[in-house]
Amino acid sequence: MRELTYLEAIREAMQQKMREDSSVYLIGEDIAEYGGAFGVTVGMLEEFGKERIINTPISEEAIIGVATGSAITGMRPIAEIMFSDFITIAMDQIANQAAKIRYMFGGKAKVPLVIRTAGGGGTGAAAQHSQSLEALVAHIPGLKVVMPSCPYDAKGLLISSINDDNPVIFIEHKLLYNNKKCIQNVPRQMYEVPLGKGDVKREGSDISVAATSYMVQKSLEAAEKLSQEKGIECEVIDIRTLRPLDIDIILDSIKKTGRLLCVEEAPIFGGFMGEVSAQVSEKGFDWLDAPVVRVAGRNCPVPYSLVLEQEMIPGVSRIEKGILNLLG
Amino acid sequence: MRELTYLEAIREAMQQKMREDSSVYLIGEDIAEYGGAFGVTVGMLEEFGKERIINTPISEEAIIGVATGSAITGMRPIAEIMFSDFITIAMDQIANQAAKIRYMFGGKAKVPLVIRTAGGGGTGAAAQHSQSLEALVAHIPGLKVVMPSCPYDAKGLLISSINDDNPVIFIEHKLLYNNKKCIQNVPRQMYEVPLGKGDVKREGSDISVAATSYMVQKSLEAAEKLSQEKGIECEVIDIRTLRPLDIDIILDSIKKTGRLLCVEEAPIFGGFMGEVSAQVSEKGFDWLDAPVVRVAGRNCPVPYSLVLEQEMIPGVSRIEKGILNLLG
Amino acid sequence: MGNDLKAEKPYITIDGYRVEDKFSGLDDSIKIEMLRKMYQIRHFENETEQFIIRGMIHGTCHLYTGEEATAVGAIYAINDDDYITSTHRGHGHCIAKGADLNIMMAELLGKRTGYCKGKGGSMHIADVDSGNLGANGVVGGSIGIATGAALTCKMKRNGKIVVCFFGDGAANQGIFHGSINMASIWDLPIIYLCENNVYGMSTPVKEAFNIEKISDRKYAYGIEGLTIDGNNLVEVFNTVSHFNGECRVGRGPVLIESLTYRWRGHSKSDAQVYRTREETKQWVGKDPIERYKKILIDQKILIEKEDRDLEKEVISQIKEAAKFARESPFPEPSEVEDDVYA
Amino acid sequence: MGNDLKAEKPYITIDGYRVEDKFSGLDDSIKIEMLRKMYQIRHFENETEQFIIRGMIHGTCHLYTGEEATAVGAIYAINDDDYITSTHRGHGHCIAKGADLNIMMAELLGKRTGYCKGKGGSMHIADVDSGNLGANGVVGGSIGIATGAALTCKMKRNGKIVVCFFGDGAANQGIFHGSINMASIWDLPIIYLCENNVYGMSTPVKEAFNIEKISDRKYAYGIEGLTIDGNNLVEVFNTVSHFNGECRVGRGPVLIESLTYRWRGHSKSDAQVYRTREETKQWVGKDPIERYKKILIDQKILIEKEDRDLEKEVISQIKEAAKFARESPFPEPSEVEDDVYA
Ligand SMILES: Cc1ncc(C[n+]2csc(CCOP(=O)(O)OP(=O)(O)O)c2C)c(N)n1
Ligand SMILES: Cc1ncc(C[n+]2csc(CCOP(=O)(O)OP(=O)(O)O)c2C)c(N)n1
Ligand SMILES: [Mg+2]
Ligand SMILES: [Mg+2]
Repeated sequence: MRELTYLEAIREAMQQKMREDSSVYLIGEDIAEYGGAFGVTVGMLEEFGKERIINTPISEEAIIGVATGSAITGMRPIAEIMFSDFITIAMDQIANQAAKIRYMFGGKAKVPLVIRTAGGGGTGAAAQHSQSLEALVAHIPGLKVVMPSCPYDAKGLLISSINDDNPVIFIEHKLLYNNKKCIQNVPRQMYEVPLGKGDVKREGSDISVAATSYMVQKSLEAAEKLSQEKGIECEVIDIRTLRPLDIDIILDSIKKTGRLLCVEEAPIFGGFMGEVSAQVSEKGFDWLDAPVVRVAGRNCPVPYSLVLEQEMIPGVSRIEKGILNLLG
Repeated sequence: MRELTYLEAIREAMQQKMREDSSVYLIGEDIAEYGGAFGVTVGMLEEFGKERIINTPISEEAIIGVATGSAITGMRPIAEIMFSDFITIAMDQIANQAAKIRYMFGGKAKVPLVIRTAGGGGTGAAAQHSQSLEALVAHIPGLKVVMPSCPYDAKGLLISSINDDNPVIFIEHKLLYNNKKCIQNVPRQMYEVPLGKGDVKREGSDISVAATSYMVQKSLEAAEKLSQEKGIECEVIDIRTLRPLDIDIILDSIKKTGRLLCVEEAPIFGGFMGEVSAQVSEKGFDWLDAPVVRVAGRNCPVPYSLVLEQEMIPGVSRIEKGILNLLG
Repeated sequence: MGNDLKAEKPYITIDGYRVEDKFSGLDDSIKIEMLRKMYQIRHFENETEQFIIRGMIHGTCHLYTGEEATAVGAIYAINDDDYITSTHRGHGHCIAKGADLNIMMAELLGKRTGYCKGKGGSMHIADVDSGNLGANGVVGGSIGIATGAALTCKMKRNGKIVVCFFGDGAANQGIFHGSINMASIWDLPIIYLCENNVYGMSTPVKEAFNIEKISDRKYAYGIEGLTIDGNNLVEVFNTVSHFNGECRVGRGPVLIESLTYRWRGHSKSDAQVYRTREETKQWVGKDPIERYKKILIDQKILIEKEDRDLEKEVISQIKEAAKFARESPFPEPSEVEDDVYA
Repeated sequence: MGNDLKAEKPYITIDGYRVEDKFSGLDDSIKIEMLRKMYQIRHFENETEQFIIRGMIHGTCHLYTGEEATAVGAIYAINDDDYITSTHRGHGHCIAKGADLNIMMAELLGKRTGYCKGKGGSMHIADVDSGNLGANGVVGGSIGIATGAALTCKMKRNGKIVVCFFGDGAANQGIFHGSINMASIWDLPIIYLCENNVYGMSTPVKEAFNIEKISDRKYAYGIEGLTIDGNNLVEVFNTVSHFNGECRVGRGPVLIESLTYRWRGHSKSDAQVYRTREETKQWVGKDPIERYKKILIDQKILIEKEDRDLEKEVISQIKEAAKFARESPFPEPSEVEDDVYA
């Protein structure tokens, strides 16, 4: 096994699937010579050629429309939307077409489409390049929504997503791509991490913390600190796939801990963790010793200035505080 | 006072504001001669002329872009998106432009824009003409989201929305427009129903029911039945404005009842009521005698066939059952 | 065919394009089959209208009456296994592509035996196996999908092409722009067939466009394009046949504007205040079925009596379909969450 | 001016359009001011580049270096109180429109004294009061907004016009299509100014378009349009002056394609593998500032010495701005939720 970054793991998943299956191809902006805005597809043009690494004009709506049309006729496209903020431009094609085609046709079509996109803030890219818009897609029946938090999962989840016959929104985090802190051993061969299964990233008995994407890493940091400094043992659950949601892994955890903190980067109001909180409160009412609490982004767009951005997006200390408050 | 339908109340709000303020204008598809797909703007072309009742080509994205640009330069547009499903086509302009301009500009612009749109199912219009997509916009900081459930509120809330200096998504319900069951006395003069205030539509002490839009009417029906048949007294709260959300009115109610059922038409997973449930569970933990429960649409697109559509969308009996389960 | 025969082929000129008159070389049986299809569409829509009037359709329908020549002429000009995408006004395309009338009608009535098991209804009838990639409730919504299907054809080198039907109204959607541009830069095998029926709902084409011909949008993408008489089946057939050949060998997309007219209101509730009865009457005078029938009769391919029999046959077939639909069972409520995911 | 003077006005022909040479009639002081603006942009971007290299910019910047003639020529051709909308590559438009350099630079450093109080950064600088309706991080995102501002001008009959700047890349977005069509059917007073700088990020225009001239998209909307040398300030000024007059009196929108080149990488992290050094060098040889300076010197409006002084003055002004920015305070974390709602 080799150590790979998140970015390398994602690239490897695509390369391996493309070698295996000639119907898999990439489509998106600046993914060819440039290798993608974040470098994820670097080298893929050289290996797979222009026919399968399709560089497009700047037309997000058409990218998803075209990918969808090719998916229902036998291809398995991986479409890249450079920043997740721009899924809004393609939202009709995502939510009204790709997501619904199978259902509207009475089950007589499949849409094996993966939409890869880079979400999250922390890069100073401001309000239109930093959003965490997963709640918008997770609400749409027909879509699956995946947010890997580490290289191992990224590779396995992406392979599962490509193998899946449904449209999958695969949201990567910009701050994970080259994050040296979370390089991992990643098997060379292909493997699947199943969609619809969460993962306990750290065991603990005092409190459960459920998080998504980069916030899993932040939560793990907070958990380590609290363990070392105060002997508090947090169980950190990586939700991994928002839809289908593995609610059982969270319920199992709170049976043990009685407390749940939900952590996400998106603005708290109307965010995805509302769903998690609602389900846990309903199904786990008897096991909860305290209300489910959310730590999430502030209710504003992502600001540009570093001081403001750090205030908007939850950091380790905010998560720590959330845990302590919930325990105390 | 005269009895008005929901549709008439909405039209009157627009007419009165347009008579008073020459910067208010309408823009949308088929709103002129045709009077709008649902007839809301019938007669307005005759009164206000082509200059202020602007009929557009079918270009939802441009409609919202144009309305936004005119709003920041001194007009007060009311843009109509014929079916709320098509806000997805304009989603970049709504969520990345209109919602964020003020913040990105450091508070140096205002965006007095109202986007009126018809949401909801029950008309056999199937998956692409029946959605309740309020969760997608309610999550976006910078937007306000309003869903009136009756003629009186519709007029007052629309006037408040037009007077508001922020982008407001005003979601009407197709089954309310000409609904003879909920005709109301509506004052002739202009009045505001404030944004950010919920409304207790029926007092009761046994259980609280919080609902939006047409589901308020359904909940009231269920409440009446339960009162007559079983002597159960439900307090029915109309959320009215999803953002800003009046959480206090719900908390005040559960202090009395100890129980909350949330009712919405959208598919339950990731819907707006997750936010309500999460907030109430967190802030009202000590007052709750039972978990907050949601009755909502099934996790599928809205189907065409009447039998399926009635199964997908919550009806009176599903709400009744929800109430009884939560009580029992 | 040998080169020596070339000179004998009849050519005609349509909006500046020199096009082979492939129609004249068709078997009589095919020419009559096209008439049959037009009748099927006409009477299917008449029956649907009756269902609407009788309140048996939950939801709305957009009738194709009066536009039959475009769907039939275009679809008969391509191969059976080629793809099409359709619109909210899709019954005509669907029938021309060979859909089973019983199964279609069942779908309109929301029955489990319908094409979409009652889940889609009029606006979502599809039959992916037969190459019909579906009607679409979103104006313009299928233009990207069609373009993607054409990309599949190119990537798989399967020799197929796509005909993408859409209305004049759809030509102002963003997806029209981004998709056709992609098809052009990638030389995709696709025919964009814009059915200009004078109105997008209530909005006249002349108010929504500041150009004489929608097909002139070809200049924005560097593709071929032309405007044809959409009520003349022979012209539609010959034009699409020509570009069918061009597209299939990689000579890129084309934008065909087919001028026609919708006879009925836009949907079930349309007072039609935006147009005059005279205008409608004038267009009814250009009935594509009457015009085509006359050609067949003039050319002695058909005699009046055969025509009457044909129409009668179609009518009884439609009655049969209506009966099948009425007698079919509704889906079970418990099926509502099926078919969301594969 | 009397009619008798008309014949004496100098006319030139630009891409087939007969246009008055308004430039030649300008005051020398204005001609020199335009040079100053170009220097300001050039040195502002150089300073910004230094900030980027030194890691003082949180986020990215898209430099306008090499494209100065387009922003300055266009904006000096309209009135002070006219509107513009800008792009992610917006510093040039902003400076040309008269923005305060200190306040701009403070914004880039995320300071509270910046145009957006540090909330927007490079991609969102706006100054609505001065008619700058903002940069935009979404490619094409401002085209609708600009069109809406033009609608305001028409409805309020305020005599203003709008110049909407956008890149070649933006011309393939859906919003381009829907917006320009609306402007055309409603005769809105707006100049769509497409800055064709050969690439959209890494994608060459020739790969993203199958047409020779982006301005040929005028045929899709029935508007005027032409392609000009965007590195020639005089040509930009004269063209925009001409259509400024046309648009202001209601003779509809126009699409101007301004050919130019970005000297720097697309953004802070761009290895520029998609283009050759030779190509860049060639374009640097067409430096819009050098070319304009030469005109002024040839016409004896300026002498070398004055030019050097002017540039020096600008450089020290920029250093001043950098100092102001560096010394300005950051916003307080507690301000983060301010300015979301009015
Ligand atoms: C995106 C979208 N906007 C609006 C509508 C409502 N609508 C349905 S059909 C129609 C008119 C379409 O006109 P056209 O494309 O010319 O097709 P036609 O109905 O004339 O066949 C409209 C506005 C819709 N279905 N989708
Ligand atoms: C909708 C959208 N898609 C992609 C991007 C990423 N992006 C930023 S600038 C750019 C290229 C823009 O090209 P062009 O419009 O020609 O402007 P230029 O950078 O050449 O000035 C891209 C792809 C974006 N910001 N917005
Ligand atoms: Mg039409
Ligand atoms: Mg460019």
